[in-house]
Amino acid sequence: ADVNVNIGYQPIVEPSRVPQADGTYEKVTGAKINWQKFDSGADVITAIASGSLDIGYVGSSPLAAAASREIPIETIFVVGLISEAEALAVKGIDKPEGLAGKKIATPFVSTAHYSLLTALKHWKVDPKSVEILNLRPPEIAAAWERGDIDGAYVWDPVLSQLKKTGTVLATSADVAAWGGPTFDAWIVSKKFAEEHPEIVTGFVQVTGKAYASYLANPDSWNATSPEAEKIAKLTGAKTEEVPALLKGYHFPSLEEQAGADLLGGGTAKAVAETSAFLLEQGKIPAVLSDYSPYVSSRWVVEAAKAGL
Amino acid sequence: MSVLSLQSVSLAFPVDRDISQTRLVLDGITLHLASDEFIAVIGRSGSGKTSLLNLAAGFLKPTSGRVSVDGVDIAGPGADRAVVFQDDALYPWLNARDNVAFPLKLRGIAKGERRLRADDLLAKVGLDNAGAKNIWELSGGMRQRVGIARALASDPRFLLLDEPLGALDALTRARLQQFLLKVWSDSKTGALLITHSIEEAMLLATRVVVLAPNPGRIVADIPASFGRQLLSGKSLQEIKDSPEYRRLHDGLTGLIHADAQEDAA
Amino acid sequence: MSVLSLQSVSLAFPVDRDISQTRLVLDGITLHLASDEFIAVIGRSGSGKTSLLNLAAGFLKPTSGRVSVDGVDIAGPGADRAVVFQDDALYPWLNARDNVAFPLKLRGIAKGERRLRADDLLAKVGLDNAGAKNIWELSGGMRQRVGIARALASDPRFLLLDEPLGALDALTRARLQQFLLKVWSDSKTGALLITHSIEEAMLLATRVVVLAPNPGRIVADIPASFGRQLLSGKSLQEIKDSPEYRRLHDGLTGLIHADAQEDAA
Amino acid sequence: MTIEVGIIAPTAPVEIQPDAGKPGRGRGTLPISLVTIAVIIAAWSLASVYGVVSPLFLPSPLIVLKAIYNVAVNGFVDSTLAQHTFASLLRIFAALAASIVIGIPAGLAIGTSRIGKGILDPIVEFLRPLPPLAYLPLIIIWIGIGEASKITVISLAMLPPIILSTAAGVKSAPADFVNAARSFGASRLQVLLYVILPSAIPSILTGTRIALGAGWSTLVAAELVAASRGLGFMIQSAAQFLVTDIVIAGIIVIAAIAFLLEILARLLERWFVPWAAHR
Amino acid sequence: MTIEVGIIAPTAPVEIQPDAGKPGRGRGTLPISLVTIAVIIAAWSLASVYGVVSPLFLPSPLIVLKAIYNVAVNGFVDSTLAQHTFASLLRIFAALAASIVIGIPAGLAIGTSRIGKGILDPIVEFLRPLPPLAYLPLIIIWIGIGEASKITVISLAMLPPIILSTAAGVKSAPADFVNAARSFGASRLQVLLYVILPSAIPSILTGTRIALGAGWSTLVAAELVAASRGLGFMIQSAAQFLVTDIVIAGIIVIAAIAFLLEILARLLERWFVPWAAHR
Ligand SMILES: Nc1ncnc2c1ncn2[C@@H]1O[C@H](COP(=O)(O)OP(=O)(O)OP(=O)(O)O)[C@@H](O)[C@H]1O
Ligand SMILES: Nc1ncnc2c1ncn2[C@@H]1O[C@H](COP(=O)(O)OP(=O)(O)OP(=O)(O)O)[C@@H](O)[C@H]1O
Ligand SMILES: NCCS(=O)(=O)O
Ligand SMILES: [Mg+2]
Ligand SMILES: [Mg+2]
Repeated sequence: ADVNVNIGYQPIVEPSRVPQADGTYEKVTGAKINWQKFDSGADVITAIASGSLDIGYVGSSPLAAAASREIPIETIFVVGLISEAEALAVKGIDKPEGLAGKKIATPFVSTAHYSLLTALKHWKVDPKSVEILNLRPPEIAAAWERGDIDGAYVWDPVLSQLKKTGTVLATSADVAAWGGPTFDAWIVSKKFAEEHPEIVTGFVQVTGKAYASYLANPDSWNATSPEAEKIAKLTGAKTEEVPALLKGYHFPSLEEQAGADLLGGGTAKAVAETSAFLLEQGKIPAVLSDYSPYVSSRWVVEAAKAGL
Repeated sequence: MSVLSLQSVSLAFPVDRDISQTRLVLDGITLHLASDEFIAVIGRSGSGKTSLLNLAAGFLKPTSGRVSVDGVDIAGPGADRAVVFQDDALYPWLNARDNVAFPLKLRGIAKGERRLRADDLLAKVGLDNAGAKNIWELSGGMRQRVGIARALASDPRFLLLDEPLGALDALTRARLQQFLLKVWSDSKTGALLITHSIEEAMLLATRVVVLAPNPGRIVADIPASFGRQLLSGKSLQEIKDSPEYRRLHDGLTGLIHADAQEDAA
Repeated sequence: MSVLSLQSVSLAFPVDRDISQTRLVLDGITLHLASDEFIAVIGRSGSGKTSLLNLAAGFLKPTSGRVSVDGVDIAGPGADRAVVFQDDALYPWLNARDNVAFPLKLRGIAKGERRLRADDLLAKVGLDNAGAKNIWELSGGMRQRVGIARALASDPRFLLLDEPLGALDALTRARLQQFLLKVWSDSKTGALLITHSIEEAMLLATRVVVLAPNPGRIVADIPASFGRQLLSGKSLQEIKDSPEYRRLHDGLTGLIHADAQEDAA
Repeated sequence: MTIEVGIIAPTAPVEIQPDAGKPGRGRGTLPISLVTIAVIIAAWSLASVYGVVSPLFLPSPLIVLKAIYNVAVNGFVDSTLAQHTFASLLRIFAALAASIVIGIPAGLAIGTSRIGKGILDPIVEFLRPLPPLAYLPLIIIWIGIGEASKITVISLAMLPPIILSTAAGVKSAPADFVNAARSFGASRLQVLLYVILPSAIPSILTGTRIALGAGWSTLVAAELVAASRGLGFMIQSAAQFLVTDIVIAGIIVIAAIAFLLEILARLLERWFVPWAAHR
Repeated sequence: MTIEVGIIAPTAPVEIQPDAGKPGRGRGTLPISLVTIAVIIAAWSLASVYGVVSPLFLPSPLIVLKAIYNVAVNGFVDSTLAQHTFASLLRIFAALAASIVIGIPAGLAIGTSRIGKGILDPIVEFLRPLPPLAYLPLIIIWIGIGEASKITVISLAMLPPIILSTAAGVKSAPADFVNAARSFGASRLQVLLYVILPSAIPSILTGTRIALGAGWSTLVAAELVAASRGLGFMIQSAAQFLVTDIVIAGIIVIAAIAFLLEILARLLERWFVPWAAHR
C-alpha cells in the first residue's frame, strides 16, 4: 500500500517549493504526500510531537528549543543559512551605540530575535537599554510606516519595505560571522526515519536536486520564470519579488551539507549555541550537553550517493 | 373643559401572517368624552372594548377616522390620557410605591414629595402597607389597585380604565367604585371605563355605551345618573330599588342578549 | 372517589431580601375536596386565595402541614389537578387550538383527534372560530376562556380555577357558569373555584369557604345547594328570590365585611 | 417593540399617517443602511486618493475590487476564492452544528438542573475565556492537524455564547408556563421540550447570531494550523507578504457572508418566533 | 425558574421536605462544581502519571502548580505573574468600560430607532466577524502600538455581544410597559431611560458576560502588538518555546480570574435585577 507522508512547510521562498509544486516528491518517493502549511516553526514542532507530521520545516531557534526539550527529531537538511534575508533596518540611527533608548521591533522568539540579541551582544550594547518590541512582520511594517518604531530586525518582504526609507545596520550574514549563525532546516521525526528511511532519502534527494538546479543558474529563476511563478503560487509572495527573496539565503549544496561546517558537525554546534543563548534569555529551562543526536548527515550522504 | 373625540373611527387587524387580508374589529365608532363625563363601555367578550380604549389612548392608529383632543389630532399616547391596563403592566423593577410614583418622577417631582403622594394614593386604594412590596409579591387584586393608583398619580385630563376592578372581591370593589366616583367628581377628570358588570357601569357612569361585536360598533349610548345620586348621599339599596334603575338594567341586559341571539342566528 | 386534602397547612414568604424574616400568609388551613364537591373560595383581595390554590396545585410547598390526594402526599403539580390561572399563562408560540390541545399532546393523542377535541372544547366556551388565532390576537376574556378549555382538555380529577370568569361580560359569564356546573356534575371532577363574586360562589358551589386575611385562615365553610337546584331545572330568579339564598348571601357579605371592620380597627 | 401594522410603534416618531392602518411592515431600514455603506466607501476612497493612509495598508476600493475579481478568477495561494470560501464555510457550519448540538443541551442542563449546572458551570466558565492562540498547540497535540482541530477551535469560540444564551433563555421562561404544563401531567422531558425550549428560542437565536460572529473572527486563528485552503488561510498568507488588497478582500468576503447569514437568521427569527415580538 | 424559597422549583426533583418553606436559597451548586473540578484534576493527574500524553504537552498538575509558583516569585519573560496579570486586567477593564460606554447606547439606538438601526446595523454586522489577526496591521497604522491599540482589539471583540444583547433586550420590553409610560407623559428619553433600559438590563448583563469571555479570548491576539507584559504575551512567549507548563499556568490564571468575574457578575445580577427571575 501507499505510504502516507505528512510534510509541514512554511511559506518561505526557497527552491524546494518548485518540486513541491511539480509533484516531484511524490514521483520520486512513491508516497502519497500531504503538504501542510504552517506559519511558525513552533507550530511545526508541536505538530511533529503530536505525531501529525513526519517531516517539517523549522528555523534554528525552534529547532534548538525542540531539541532541548528532547523531542525525538533529527535534522536532515539545512535549507539555508540566513544571510541578507534578515537584517536590522533602522531610521535615524547611524551607529550601534545609537540604538540605546530606541524602539526596535522583532518577532519574538524568531531567528531574527536571536540575531538581534546576538548583534547587540557583539556591539556590547546592553539589551536592556534598547526597547525591544514584539511585533509580527506585517505589524512591523505598519508600525514603521506610522513612525512608531525606530528600527526592526525582520525578514523579507517587510525588510525590503523598511529598506526603502531606512538603513541596514547589520544583516544575518554579519551576525553569522560574529558567531551567531541562523538557519532554517528540514527535520524528520525519528520514528518516521526508522520506519521509512528510503522516503527520507528520496525527500533529501529531491530537495538537493532543486537546490542544485537553482545554484547552477540563479539568474534564470527571474521574475518571469515558471519557477518564480510556482514559488509565488505556493507562498503568496508576489512573483516579481521572488528572485530577490531567493537571494536572501545562502543555499548549501548537498556536498556542503555533509561537510564539517554543517550537518557534519557545525549544525549541532550551532544548535547547542542557540540553546545556550535561549537559556541565557530565560526562554528554555535547560540545555543538553550534546545536540548531535538531533543532527544527522546520513541522509545527505545517502542522497548524494544516489546521485542527482 | 376638554373633549376626547373619536370620529367615524374604524380599525382593522391583518389576518395572521397574511398581511394582505384584514379583519374589521371596530367600525364607524363616534364617541365624545367631555371632562365632566364618566362613560362606561360594556359589551361581550371580544367585542372590541380594549381596542376602543387603545385607540383613545393612542396605542393604536385607526385604520380610518380621527381621534382628537379638543379638535387636535392625537399623536400617540400622552400625559393627558392615563391608562389602567387590563393586564396590570406594572414595572417589576420598581416596588409598589415607586410604580405609583413613576408618573410623578416623569414630571421631575422631588423624591420626598413623590413618596408622600404615592403612599397617600396607595392608602386610598386600600394598600396602606404594601408600598415596599415587590410586584411579584402582590396578589392579582393588589396589582390592579396599584395600577389604578399609578394612573391617578399622573393627574390626567382623561382616565382610561380597562376592567380595573375585575379581580377584586365585592367589598373592595364597592369601595373602589366609590373612590373612582369621588376622584371623577372632585377632579373633573373625564373617565372611560370598560367593565363587564352592567351594575358597575350603571352606578358609575353618566353614559353607558354598549358595543356589539363583529365588527365592534356602538348600538346604544344611554345617559345615567345613578352615580350622581350615590354621590349626593342616596343609599345603594334605594337606588337599586328605583324603577329607573330596574328599567335601565333590564334594557342593557336585553341589548347584550339581543346581540347574542343575532350572533347565534 | 378521590379526595384532595390540605391538613393544618400554613405558608410563609420571606420578607423581601431579608430571608431570615418571614410573613405568614396562610395559617392552619384544613380543607378536604372530594371529587363530587364544588368548593368556592371567597375572601378579600390579598387574603391568600391564590396562595391556597398554589398549594393545592403543588406549585408551592407548605411551610408546615400536609397536602395530599387520597392520603398520599403530593410531590408537586400533577395531571390529577389541572389549573386555570389568574393570569392566563397561555403559550404564545401555540395558537388557541394548540394551547387547548396541549394536555392531549402530552398524553400522546394523535393530531387529528387532538384537533377535534380542542375545537369541540373551544366551541363549548364560545370560541367557535378562534382556533387558529394567535394568543396576542385574543381579547382578555377570550384568553380566559382558552385557559378554561385547556384545563378541561387534561381531563383531571380536580379542577383548580383562579378567578376564571373575572374578565367576562355578564352574559358570557352566566353561560360559562352553566358550562362549569355541567362539566362538574357530568364528569365528577372535584372543583376548587376562587372567585370574587359571592353570587357566583353561591350558584356554583356545594360549599362556600370564606378566607380572612392577615394571615389567611378559613373563617367559614358553609354548604350550599343552589347549583344542584339550578341543574335540576329551577330558574335563576326563583333561586335568587328564595329566603335561603338571601340569608346565605347576607351571611357571607357580613362575614367579609366583619373581617374588614376588624381590619380597620 | 417592532413596528407592527396599525400599532403606533412605541418609540418610533408618532405621526398619524393617512395609510396608518394599511398592511405593510413599516418603512424598512435598508435605504438608510445603503446610504451608510455608501458614505463609508466614499470616505475610504477619499482616504486612499488623498493618501491619508499609505496604499500599502489601505488600498483603494477599486484595487480591492480588482483583487476580489483576481482571486475569484485566478486564485491565490493555489486556490480560487470560491474554494477558499467553501473550505471556510464548511468549517464554520460544521462548528456551528457541533456547537448547537452540544451547546443547547448543555445550556438547558445548566438552566434546569442543579446537578447539570454544578457539573457544567465550571467547565463552561473555564472554556469561555480561553484564547485560541494559547490552546492551539494543545489542540494540535490532542487532535492533530486535520479538519477536526480547526473545527474544534471554531466550536470552542461558538459554544459559550450558545450555552450562556440558552441558559439565560431557560431562566426567562415564566414559572407559570412550567407550572401549567406540570399540572397537565407533563413529564420533565415534556416540560423541557414543549415549554422551556420554545421559551428559550428567541434567546438561543440571539446567542447563535453572536456565536456566528465569534466563529468567523476565530477563523484566521483556526486556519493558522496546517490549512491549505480557507479564507483565514488566504488572509494570513497575504498578510505575511503584505498583500493588503487580498487581506481586505478576504475581510470583505467574510463580512459579506456573515451579513447574508445574519439576514437569514433574522428571517428565520421573524418566521419561527413571531410571538417573541408580542411578549 | 430559579429555586425560590417555598416554591417547588418547577424542574427540580420535587420532594416535599420538612424544611420546605424555610428561608434559604435552596441547595447550592458549589459542592457539585467542586467535585467536578476535583474529578477533572484527578483525570489530568492520571493522564500525566500514566504518560497518556507526553509530559511535554500535558505537564502534571504538580508541575503546573510549581510553574505558577515560579512565575509568581521569579517571573517569566522579565515580569512576575502579578505584573502580567495586572497589565492584562487593566486592558480588559479599559476595553470593558469602552465597550459598555459605546455598546449600550448603540444597542439602544438599534433597538429603538429606525435611523439608528439603519446606520449602525451595517457597521456592527461588518465588525462582528472580523478576525483580529487580520486587522492588526490596520489598527497599528491607525492608532499605533501603544496601549490604545491593544484595548481597541479587545473592545472590538467585546462590542458585538454587548450591542446585540442590548438590542435584543430592547425588543423584549413589553409594548404595554412603553405604552404605560407614554400615557403618563414620558418623553422619548424618559421612556428609554426608565422603561426600555431597565427591561433590557437582564439581557445586557448576559451580553456583558459573553463579552468578558470574548475579551479574554482575544487577549493573546491583542498582546501580539508590542506588548512586553501581560498574560497573553506570557502565554504566547511560552508557547513558542514549548514551555507548556507556563502556557497551562497562564490559561489557569485567566480561567480563575474570569471565574471570579463571573461570580461577581452573577452577584450583581441577583442583587440588581431580582425581578428578572419573576417575569
Ligand atoms: N411571592 C410572594 N412573596 C411574598 N409575598 C407574597 C408572594 N405572593 C403572594 N404574597 C402575599 O401573600 C398574600 C396573599 O396573596 P394571594 O395572591 O394569595 O392573594 P389573593 O387572595 O389571591 O388575592 P387577589 O384576590 O387579589 O388575587 C398577599 O398579601 C401577597 O402580598
Ligand atoms: N393584535 C391583534 N391582532 C388581531 N386581532 C386582534 C388583535 N387584538 C385584538 N384582536 C381581535 O379584536 C377583537 C376585539 O378585541 P378586544 O381585545 O378589543 O376585545 P374586548 O372587547 O376588550 O374583549 P374582553 O372583554 O374579552 O377583554 C377580538 O376578536 C380579537 O380577537
Ligand atoms: N524562518 C524561520 C521561521 S521559524 O521556523 O523560526 O518560525
Ligand atoms: Mg379587553
Ligand atoms: Mg389571587
